[in-house]
Amino acid sequence: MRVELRETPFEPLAELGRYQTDQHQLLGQYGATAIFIGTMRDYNQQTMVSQMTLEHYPGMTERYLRRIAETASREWSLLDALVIHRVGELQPNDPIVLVAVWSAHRAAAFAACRWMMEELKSKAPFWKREDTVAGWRWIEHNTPG
Amino acid sequence: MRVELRETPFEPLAELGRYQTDQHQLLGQYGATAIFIGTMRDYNQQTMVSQMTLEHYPGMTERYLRRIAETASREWSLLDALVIHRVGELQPNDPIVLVAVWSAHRAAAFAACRWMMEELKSKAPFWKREDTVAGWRWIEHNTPG
Amino acid sequence: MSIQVKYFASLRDRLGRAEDRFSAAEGTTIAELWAALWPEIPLPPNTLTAVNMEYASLQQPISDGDEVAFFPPVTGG
Amino acid sequence: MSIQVKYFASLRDRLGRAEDRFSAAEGTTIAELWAALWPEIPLPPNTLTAVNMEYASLQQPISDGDEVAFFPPVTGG
Repeated sequence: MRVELRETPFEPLAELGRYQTDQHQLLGQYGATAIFIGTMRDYNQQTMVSQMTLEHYPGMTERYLRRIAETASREWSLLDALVIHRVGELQPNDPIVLVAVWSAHRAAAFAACRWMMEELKSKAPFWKREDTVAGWRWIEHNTPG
Repeated sequence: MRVELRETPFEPLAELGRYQTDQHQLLGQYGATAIFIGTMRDYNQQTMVSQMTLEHYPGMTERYLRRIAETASREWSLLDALVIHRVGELQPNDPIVLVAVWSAHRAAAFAACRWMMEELKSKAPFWKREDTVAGWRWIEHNTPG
Repeated sequence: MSIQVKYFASLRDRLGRAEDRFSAAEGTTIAELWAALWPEIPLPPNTLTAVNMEYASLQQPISDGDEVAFFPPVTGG
Repeated sequence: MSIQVKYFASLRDRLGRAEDRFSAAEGTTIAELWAALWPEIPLPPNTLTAVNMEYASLQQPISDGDEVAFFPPVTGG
Protein backbone atom coordinates (compact mmCIF):
# COMPACT_ATOMS: atom_id res chain seq x y z
CA MET A 1 0.00 0.00 0.00
CA ARG A 2 1.28 3.48 -0.81
CA VAL A 3 -0.24 6.89 -0.10
CA GLU A 4 1.47 9.99 -1.38
CA LEU A 5 1.17 13.73 -1.92
CA ARG A 6 2.87 15.24 -4.97
CA GLU A 7 3.91 18.85 -5.44
CA THR A 8 4.63 18.46 -9.15
CA PRO A 9 2.64 16.96 -12.06
CA PHE A 10 2.46 13.17 -12.18
CA GLU A 11 1.47 10.60 -14.80
CA PRO A 12 -1.13 8.22 -13.29
CA LEU A 13 -0.63 5.44 -15.84
CA ALA A 14 3.16 5.56 -15.53
CA GLU A 15 2.85 5.55 -11.72
CA LEU A 16 0.55 2.54 -11.89
CA GLY A 17 2.92 0.73 -14.22
CA ARG A 18 5.88 1.30 -11.92
CA TYR A 19 3.88 0.37 -8.84
CA GLN A 20 2.64 -2.86 -10.41
CA THR A 21 6.13 -4.03 -11.32
CA ASP A 22 6.89 -4.03 -7.59
CA GLN A 23 3.90 -6.27 -6.83
CA HIS A 24 5.60 -9.57 -7.68
CA GLN A 25 4.23 -11.23 -4.58
CA LEU A 26 0.67 -10.54 -5.82
CA LEU A 27 1.06 -12.04 -9.29
CA GLY A 28 -1.76 -14.45 -10.02
CA GLN A 29 -3.69 -13.42 -6.90
CA TYR A 30 -5.60 -10.38 -8.04
CA GLY A 31 -8.43 -10.76 -10.52
CA ALA A 32 -9.69 -7.19 -10.32
CA THR A 33 -8.08 -3.76 -10.44
CA ALA A 34 -10.31 -0.70 -10.10
CA ILE A 35 -8.78 2.66 -10.83
CA PHE A 36 -10.03 6.22 -10.60
CA ILE A 37 -8.21 9.24 -12.01
CA GLY A 38 -9.43 12.76 -11.28
CA THR A 39 -8.26 15.36 -13.77
CA MET A 40 -8.44 19.15 -13.74
CA ARG A 41 -11.01 20.47 -16.20
CA ASP A 42 -10.65 23.83 -17.94
CA TYR A 43 -14.29 24.68 -17.45
CA ASN A 44 -16.21 24.72 -14.16
CA GLN A 45 -19.39 26.45 -13.04
CA GLN A 46 -19.81 28.14 -16.45
CA THR A 47 -16.36 29.73 -16.42
CA MET A 48 -13.03 28.97 -18.09
CA VAL A 49 -10.44 28.02 -15.50
CA SER A 50 -6.82 28.78 -16.34
CA GLN A 51 -5.11 27.46 -13.22
CA MET A 52 -5.94 25.78 -9.94
CA THR A 53 -4.19 25.78 -6.58
CA LEU A 54 -4.65 22.83 -4.25
CA GLU A 55 -4.03 23.71 -0.63
CA HIS A 56 -3.78 21.05 2.07
CA TYR A 57 -3.15 20.68 5.81
CA PRO A 58 0.32 19.13 6.07
CA GLY A 59 0.17 16.19 8.44
CA MET A 60 -3.59 15.88 8.69
CA THR A 61 -4.04 15.31 4.95
CA GLU A 62 -1.52 12.46 4.84
CA ARG A 63 -3.03 10.97 8.00
CA TYR A 64 -6.56 10.88 6.54
CA LEU A 65 -5.45 9.57 3.16
CA ARG A 66 -3.58 6.76 4.88
CA ARG A 67 -6.52 5.98 7.13
CA ILE A 68 -8.89 5.87 4.15
CA ALA A 69 -6.62 3.40 2.34
CA GLU A 70 -6.15 1.27 5.46
CA THR A 71 -9.86 1.19 6.29
CA ALA A 72 -10.77 0.18 2.73
CA SER A 73 -8.06 -2.48 2.66
CA ARG A 74 -9.42 -4.02 5.83
CA GLU A 75 -13.11 -3.63 4.97
CA TRP A 76 -12.86 -5.18 1.48
CA SER A 77 -9.84 -7.47 2.05
CA LEU A 78 -7.90 -5.67 -0.66
CA LEU A 79 -4.62 -7.11 -1.84
CA ASP A 80 -3.13 -3.67 -2.41
CA ALA A 81 -3.98 0.03 -2.77
CA LEU A 82 -2.29 3.11 -4.20
CA VAL A 83 -3.30 6.74 -3.64
CA ILE A 84 -1.51 9.74 -5.13
CA HIS A 85 -2.88 13.27 -4.74
CA ARG A 86 -1.52 16.52 -6.15
CA VAL A 87 -1.03 19.70 -4.14
CA GLY A 88 0.18 23.11 -5.33
CA GLU A 89 -0.44 24.74 -8.70
CA LEU A 90 -2.21 22.74 -11.41
CA GLN A 91 -2.91 23.47 -15.07
CA PRO A 92 -5.98 22.23 -16.97
CA ASN A 93 -5.70 18.53 -17.82
CA ASP A 94 -3.26 17.89 -14.95
CA PRO A 95 -4.13 14.76 -12.94
CA ILE A 96 -5.39 15.63 -9.44
CA VAL A 97 -5.82 12.25 -7.85
CA LEU A 98 -5.18 8.57 -8.54
CA VAL A 99 -6.86 5.83 -6.51
CA ALA A 100 -6.15 2.21 -7.47
CA VAL A 101 -7.08 -0.98 -5.66
CA TRP A 102 -6.30 -4.62 -6.30
CA SER A 103 -8.48 -7.48 -5.09
CA ALA A 104 -9.43 -11.06 -5.91
CA HIS A 105 -12.88 -10.17 -7.24
CA ARG A 106 -14.48 -7.17 -8.92
CA ALA A 107 -17.25 -6.39 -6.43
CA ALA A 108 -14.72 -5.52 -3.71
CA ALA A 109 -12.50 -3.58 -6.12
CA PHE A 110 -15.33 -1.40 -7.43
CA ALA A 111 -16.84 -0.77 -4.00
CA ALA A 112 -13.53 0.03 -2.31
CA CYS A 113 -12.34 2.37 -5.07
CA ARG A 114 -15.57 4.32 -5.03
CA TRP A 115 -15.74 4.48 -1.24
CA MET A 116 -12.16 5.73 -1.05
CA MET A 117 -12.94 8.55 -3.49
CA GLU A 118 -16.05 9.60 -1.55
CA GLU A 119 -14.14 9.51 1.74
CA LEU A 120 -11.26 11.41 0.24
CA LYS A 121 -13.62 14.08 -1.10
CA SER A 122 -15.47 14.49 2.19
CA LYS A 123 -12.68 13.99 4.77
CA ALA A 124 -9.20 14.64 3.41
CA PRO A 125 -8.26 18.30 3.99
CA PHE A 126 -7.72 19.72 0.51
CA TRP A 127 -9.06 23.01 -0.82
CA LYS A 128 -9.30 24.06 -4.45
CA ARG A 129 -8.79 27.63 -5.58
CA GLU A 130 -9.48 28.36 -9.22
CA ASP A 131 -8.06 31.18 -11.34
CA THR A 132 -10.56 32.42 -13.92
CA VAL A 133 -10.79 35.44 -16.20
CA ALA A 134 -12.93 37.02 -13.45
CA GLY A 135 -10.20 36.52 -10.83
CA TRP A 136 -9.71 33.67 -8.40
CA ARG A 137 -12.31 31.89 -6.28
CA TRP A 138 -12.33 29.17 -3.67
CA ILE A 139 -14.46 26.16 -4.60
CA GLU A 140 -17.09 25.98 -1.86
CA HIS A 141 -18.13 22.34 -2.21
CA ASN A 142 -17.52 19.28 -4.35
CA THR A 143 -19.94 17.89 -6.89
CA PRO A 144 -21.99 15.05 -5.39
CA GLY A 145 -20.63 11.53 -5.79
CA MET B 1 -14.99 5.04 -28.46
CA ARG B 2 -13.18 1.81 -29.23
CA VAL B 3 -14.22 -1.80 -28.64
CA GLU B 4 -11.83 -4.58 -29.46
CA LEU B 5 -11.11 -8.29 -29.14
CA ARG B 6 -7.48 -9.40 -28.81
CA GLU B 7 -6.07 -12.81 -29.60
CA THR B 8 -2.70 -12.11 -28.00
CA PRO B 9 -1.67 -10.70 -24.58
CA PHE B 10 -2.14 -6.95 -24.14
CA GLU B 11 -0.90 -4.37 -21.64
CA PRO B 12 -3.91 -2.42 -20.29
CA LEU B 13 -1.89 0.56 -19.03
CA ALA B 14 0.05 0.88 -22.27
CA GLU B 15 -3.21 0.61 -24.25
CA LEU B 16 -4.75 3.31 -22.10
CA GLY B 17 -1.73 5.55 -22.55
CA ARG B 18 -1.81 5.18 -26.33
CA TYR B 19 -5.57 5.68 -26.45
CA GLN B 20 -5.41 8.85 -24.34
CA THR B 21 -2.78 10.46 -26.56
CA ASP B 22 -5.36 10.32 -29.35
CA GLN B 23 -7.96 12.13 -27.25
CA HIS B 24 -6.70 15.66 -27.91
CA GLN B 25 -10.20 16.93 -28.51
CA LEU B 26 -11.17 15.90 -24.95
CA LEU B 27 -8.31 17.65 -23.15
CA GLY B 28 -9.63 19.76 -20.30
CA GLN B 29 -13.15 18.31 -20.62
CA TYR B 30 -12.97 15.14 -18.59
CA GLY B 31 -12.65 15.33 -14.83
CA ALA B 32 -13.10 11.63 -14.15
CA THR B 33 -11.66 8.43 -15.58
CA ALA B 34 -12.86 5.12 -14.17
CA ILE B 35 -10.96 2.00 -15.19
CA PHE B 36 -11.45 -1.69 -14.54
CA ILE B 37 -8.90 -4.36 -15.37
CA GLY B 38 -9.76 -8.03 -15.04
CA THR B 39 -6.76 -10.33 -14.67
CA MET B 40 -6.43 -14.11 -14.79
CA ARG B 41 -5.77 -15.58 -11.36
CA ASP B 42 -3.77 -18.76 -10.84
CA TYR B 43 -6.17 -20.10 -8.25
CA ASN B 44 -9.93 -20.58 -8.62
CA GLN B 45 -12.46 -22.73 -6.80
CA GLN B 46 -9.73 -24.25 -4.58
CA THR B 47 -7.58 -25.42 -7.51
CA MET B 48 -4.40 -24.16 -9.17
CA VAL B 49 -5.11 -23.06 -12.71
CA SER B 50 -2.24 -23.30 -15.18
CA GLN B 51 -3.95 -21.97 -18.30
CA MET B 52 -7.28 -20.61 -19.46
CA THR B 53 -8.98 -20.59 -22.84
CA LEU B 54 -11.49 -17.87 -23.66
CA GLU B 55 -13.95 -18.89 -26.33
CA HIS B 56 -16.31 -16.40 -27.96
CA TYR B 57 -19.00 -16.18 -30.61
CA PRO B 58 -17.40 -14.23 -33.48
CA GLY B 59 -19.77 -11.49 -34.56
CA MET B 60 -22.18 -11.66 -31.66
CA THR B 61 -19.48 -10.93 -29.06
CA GLU B 62 -18.29 -7.78 -30.85
CA ARG B 63 -21.89 -6.68 -31.38
CA TYR B 64 -22.75 -6.95 -27.68
CA LEU B 65 -19.54 -5.29 -26.52
CA ARG B 66 -20.19 -2.37 -28.83
CA ARG B 67 -23.81 -2.11 -27.73
CA ILE B 68 -22.77 -2.10 -24.07
CA ALA B 69 -20.29 0.74 -24.71
CA GLU B 70 -22.81 2.71 -26.76
CA THR B 71 -25.61 2.28 -24.25
CA ALA B 72 -23.38 3.39 -21.36
CA SER B 73 -22.08 6.36 -23.35
CA ARG B 74 -25.62 7.52 -24.00
CA GLU B 75 -27.00 6.75 -20.55
CA TRP B 76 -24.23 8.53 -18.62
CA SER B 77 -23.22 11.13 -21.26
CA LEU B 78 -19.70 9.74 -21.34
CA LEU B 79 -17.02 11.65 -23.22
CA ASP B 80 -15.29 8.45 -24.29
CA ALA B 81 -15.04 4.70 -23.61
CA LEU B 82 -12.54 1.95 -24.34
CA VAL B 83 -13.14 -1.80 -24.09
CA ILE B 84 -10.53 -4.47 -24.84
CA HIS B 85 -11.22 -8.17 -24.20
CA ARG B 86 -8.90 -11.13 -24.67
CA VAL B 87 -9.86 -14.33 -26.43
CA GLY B 88 -7.80 -17.48 -26.93
CA GLU B 89 -5.24 -18.98 -24.56
CA LEU B 90 -4.30 -17.06 -21.42
CA GLN B 91 -1.64 -17.64 -18.76
CA PRO B 92 -2.04 -16.66 -15.08
CA ASN B 93 -1.65 -12.90 -14.59
CA ASP B 94 -2.63 -12.15 -18.19
CA PRO B 95 -5.12 -9.28 -18.48
CA ILE B 96 -8.57 -10.51 -19.56
CA VAL B 97 -10.52 -7.30 -19.92
CA LEU B 98 -10.04 -3.55 -19.80
CA VAL B 99 -12.98 -1.16 -19.47
CA ALA B 100 -12.21 2.56 -19.26
CA VAL B 101 -14.62 5.50 -19.36
CA TRP B 102 -14.08 9.25 -19.38
CA SER B 103 -16.66 11.74 -18.16
CA ALA B 104 -16.98 15.22 -16.69
CA HIS B 105 -17.78 14.01 -13.18
CA ARG B 106 -16.98 10.96 -11.10
CA ALA B 107 -20.50 9.68 -10.35
CA ALA B 108 -21.13 8.96 -14.05
CA ALA B 109 -17.67 7.45 -14.55
CA PHE B 110 -17.98 5.03 -11.62
CA ALA B 111 -21.55 4.01 -12.46
CA ALA B 112 -20.91 3.51 -16.18
CA CYS B 113 -17.71 1.51 -15.67
CA ARG B 114 -19.37 -0.82 -13.20
CA TRP B 115 -22.52 -1.22 -15.28
CA MET B 116 -20.46 -2.03 -18.37
CA MET B 117 -18.59 -4.79 -16.50
CA GLU B 118 -21.83 -6.32 -15.18
CA GLU B 119 -23.40 -6.19 -18.65
CA LEU B 120 -20.29 -7.64 -20.22
CA LYS B 121 -20.25 -10.49 -17.70
CA SER B 122 -23.93 -11.32 -18.16
CA LYS B 123 -24.46 -10.64 -21.89
CA ALA B 124 -21.28 -10.78 -23.95
CA PRO B 125 -20.78 -14.34 -25.28
CA PHE B 126 -17.48 -15.47 -23.77
CA TRP B 127 -16.78 -18.81 -22.12
CA LYS B 128 -13.86 -19.65 -19.86
CA ARG B 129 -12.21 -23.06 -19.84
CA GLU B 130 -9.59 -23.66 -17.18
CA ASP B 131 -6.71 -26.14 -17.27
CA THR B 132 -5.93 -27.52 -13.83
CA VAL B 133 -3.85 -30.41 -12.47
CA ALA B 134 -7.10 -32.40 -12.47
CA GLY B 135 -7.70 -31.73 -16.18
CA TRP B 136 -9.74 -29.00 -17.81
CA ARG B 137 -13.16 -27.68 -16.86
CA TRP B 138 -15.62 -25.14 -18.19
CA ILE B 139 -16.45 -22.37 -15.74
CA GLU B 140 -20.20 -22.67 -15.21
CA HIS B 141 -20.95 -19.18 -13.92
CA ASN B 142 -19.24 -15.95 -12.96
CA THR B 143 -18.73 -14.71 -9.42
CA PRO B 144 -21.47 -12.25 -8.47
CA GLY B 145 -20.76 -8.56 -9.12
CA MET C 1 -36.33 -23.53 -45.02
CA SER C 2 -32.61 -23.74 -44.21
CA ILE C 3 -31.30 -22.94 -40.73
CA GLN C 4 -27.68 -22.61 -39.62
CA VAL C 5 -27.25 -23.93 -36.05
CA LYS C 6 -24.26 -23.26 -33.77
CA TYR C 7 -23.21 -24.70 -30.42
CA PHE C 8 -20.60 -23.24 -28.10
CA ALA C 9 -18.38 -24.16 -25.16
CA SER C 10 -19.48 -26.99 -22.86
CA LEU C 11 -22.64 -27.59 -24.91
CA ARG C 12 -20.59 -28.08 -28.08
CA ASP C 13 -18.30 -30.49 -26.21
CA ARG C 14 -21.27 -32.44 -24.91
CA LEU C 15 -22.95 -32.67 -28.32
CA GLY C 16 -19.65 -33.40 -30.05
CA ARG C 17 -20.26 -30.86 -32.79
CA ALA C 18 -20.05 -27.11 -33.36
CA GLU C 19 -22.55 -26.64 -36.18
CA ASP C 20 -25.58 -28.10 -37.89
CA ARG C 21 -27.48 -27.26 -41.02
CA PHE C 22 -31.15 -28.05 -40.72
CA SER C 23 -34.30 -27.83 -42.82
CA ALA C 24 -37.31 -26.77 -40.77
CA ALA C 25 -40.87 -25.72 -41.56
CA GLU C 26 -41.50 -21.95 -41.58
CA GLY C 27 -42.63 -20.78 -38.13
CA THR C 28 -40.77 -23.49 -36.21
CA THR C 29 -39.80 -22.19 -32.77
CA ILE C 30 -36.31 -22.48 -31.28
CA ALA C 31 -37.59 -25.06 -28.80
CA GLU C 32 -39.05 -27.13 -31.63
CA LEU C 33 -35.82 -26.80 -33.60
CA TRP C 34 -33.83 -28.24 -30.66
CA ALA C 35 -36.32 -31.07 -30.18
CA ALA C 36 -36.09 -31.96 -33.86
CA LEU C 37 -32.28 -31.85 -33.85
CA TRP C 38 -31.73 -33.63 -30.53
CA PRO C 39 -34.82 -35.76 -29.80
CA GLU C 40 -32.98 -37.72 -27.10
CA ILE C 41 -31.27 -34.80 -25.32
CA PRO C 42 -33.44 -32.38 -23.37
CA LEU C 43 -32.18 -28.79 -23.71
CA PRO C 44 -30.03 -28.16 -20.60
CA PRO C 45 -31.97 -25.80 -18.28
CA ASN C 46 -29.59 -22.79 -18.32
CA THR C 47 -29.01 -22.82 -22.06
CA LEU C 48 -29.07 -19.42 -23.76
CA THR C 49 -30.32 -19.02 -27.29
CA ALA C 50 -29.70 -16.43 -29.98
CA VAL C 51 -31.13 -15.83 -33.44
CA ASN C 52 -28.93 -13.92 -35.85
CA MET C 53 -26.67 -12.95 -32.93
CA GLU C 54 -29.47 -11.46 -30.80
CA TYR C 55 -30.67 -13.18 -27.64
CA ALA C 56 -34.02 -14.86 -28.25
CA SER C 57 -36.57 -16.82 -26.24
CA LEU C 58 -37.27 -20.50 -26.86
CA GLN C 59 -40.69 -19.54 -28.18
CA GLN C 60 -39.31 -17.30 -30.93
CA PRO C 61 -40.23 -18.58 -34.42
CA ILE C 62 -37.37 -18.78 -36.89
CA SER C 63 -37.19 -17.86 -40.56
CA ASP C 64 -35.36 -19.08 -43.62
CA GLY C 65 -31.64 -18.30 -43.48
CA ASP C 66 -31.58 -17.64 -39.73
CA GLU C 67 -28.52 -18.47 -37.67
CA VAL C 68 -29.58 -20.05 -34.38
CA ALA C 69 -27.10 -20.49 -31.53
CA PHE C 70 -27.29 -22.55 -28.33
CA PHE C 71 -24.80 -21.95 -25.54
CA PRO C 72 -24.29 -22.16 -21.76
CA PRO C 73 -24.27 -19.10 -19.46
CA VAL C 74 -21.54 -16.68 -20.47
CA THR C 75 -18.44 -16.30 -18.30
CA GLY C 76 -16.31 -13.51 -19.76
CA GLY C 77 -14.73 -10.50 -18.11
CA MET D 1 -2.44 26.72 28.68
CA SER D 2 -0.97 27.35 25.24
CA ILE D 3 -2.93 26.49 22.07
CA GLN D 4 -1.69 26.55 18.50
CA VAL D 5 -4.48 27.67 16.13
CA LYS D 6 -4.50 27.23 12.33
CA TYR D 7 -6.78 28.57 9.60
CA PHE D 8 -6.98 27.31 6.05
CA ALA D 9 -8.17 28.29 2.58
CA SER D 10 -11.03 30.82 2.30
CA LEU D 11 -11.27 31.14 6.08
CA ARG D 12 -7.60 32.10 6.32
CA ASP D 13 -8.07 34.64 3.54
CA ARG D 14 -11.08 36.13 5.28
CA LEU D 15 -9.33 36.38 8.66
CA GLY D 16 -6.13 37.60 7.06
CA ARG D 17 -3.94 35.18 9.01
CA ALA D 18 -2.89 31.53 8.94
CA GLU D 19 -2.01 30.94 12.58
CA ASP D 20 -2.55 32.12 16.11
CA ARG D 21 -1.03 31.27 19.43
CA PHE D 22 -3.51 31.57 22.29
CA SER D 23 -3.60 31.09 26.03
CA ALA D 24 -6.86 29.53 27.20
CA ALA D 25 -8.14 28.11 30.46
CA GLU D 26 -8.02 24.31 30.76
CA GLY D 27 -11.32 22.80 29.57
CA THR D 28 -12.12 25.57 27.10
CA THR D 29 -14.17 24.18 24.21
CA ILE D 30 -13.39 24.81 20.54
CA ALA D 31 -16.46 27.04 20.27
CA GLU D 32 -15.26 29.10 23.25
CA LEU D 33 -11.76 29.31 21.78
CA TRP D 34 -13.17 30.78 18.55
CA ALA D 35 -15.34 33.26 20.45
CA ALA D 36 -12.35 34.39 22.47
CA LEU D 37 -10.16 34.76 19.38
CA TRP D 38 -12.74 36.39 17.10
CA PRO D 39 -15.35 38.05 19.31
CA GLU D 40 -16.73 40.05 16.38
CA ILE D 41 -16.81 37.25 13.77
CA PRO D 42 -19.36 34.45 14.21
CA LEU D 43 -17.90 31.08 13.15
CA PRO D 44 -19.09 30.53 9.56
CA PRO D 45 -21.80 27.82 9.61
CA ASN D 46 -20.01 25.13 7.54
CA THR D 47 -16.66 25.48 9.26
CA LEU D 48 -14.89 22.21 10.10
CA THR D 49 -12.72 21.89 13.17
CA ALA D 50 -9.87 19.57 14.08
CA VAL D 51 -7.84 19.01 17.23
CA ASN D 52 -4.37 17.56 16.73
CA MET D 53 -5.32 16.68 13.14
CA GLU D 54 -8.46 14.74 14.06
CA TYR D 55 -11.94 16.09 13.30
CA ALA D 56 -13.58 17.36 16.46
CA SER D 57 -16.91 18.87 17.45
CA LEU D 58 -17.27 22.47 18.61
CA GLN D 59 -18.07 21.17 22.09
CA GLN D 60 -14.78 19.31 22.45
CA PRO D 61 -12.64 20.68 25.31
CA ILE D 62 -9.02 21.37 24.45
CA SER D 63 -5.84 20.72 26.41
CA ASP D 64 -2.47 22.35 26.80
CA GLY D 65 -0.33 22.02 23.68
CA ASP D 66 -3.23 21.14 21.38
CA GLU D 67 -3.23 22.22 17.77
CA VAL D 68 -6.69 23.43 16.79
CA ALA D 69 -7.62 24.00 13.14
CA PHE D 70 -10.57 25.81 11.54
CA PHE D 71 -11.31 25.35 7.86
CA PRO D 72 -14.09 25.40 5.23
CA PRO D 73 -15.58 22.20 3.69
CA VAL D 74 -12.87 20.22 1.93
CA THR D 75 -12.79 20.08 -1.88
CA GLY D 76 -10.05 17.67 -2.91
CA GLY D 77 -10.10 14.77 -5.34
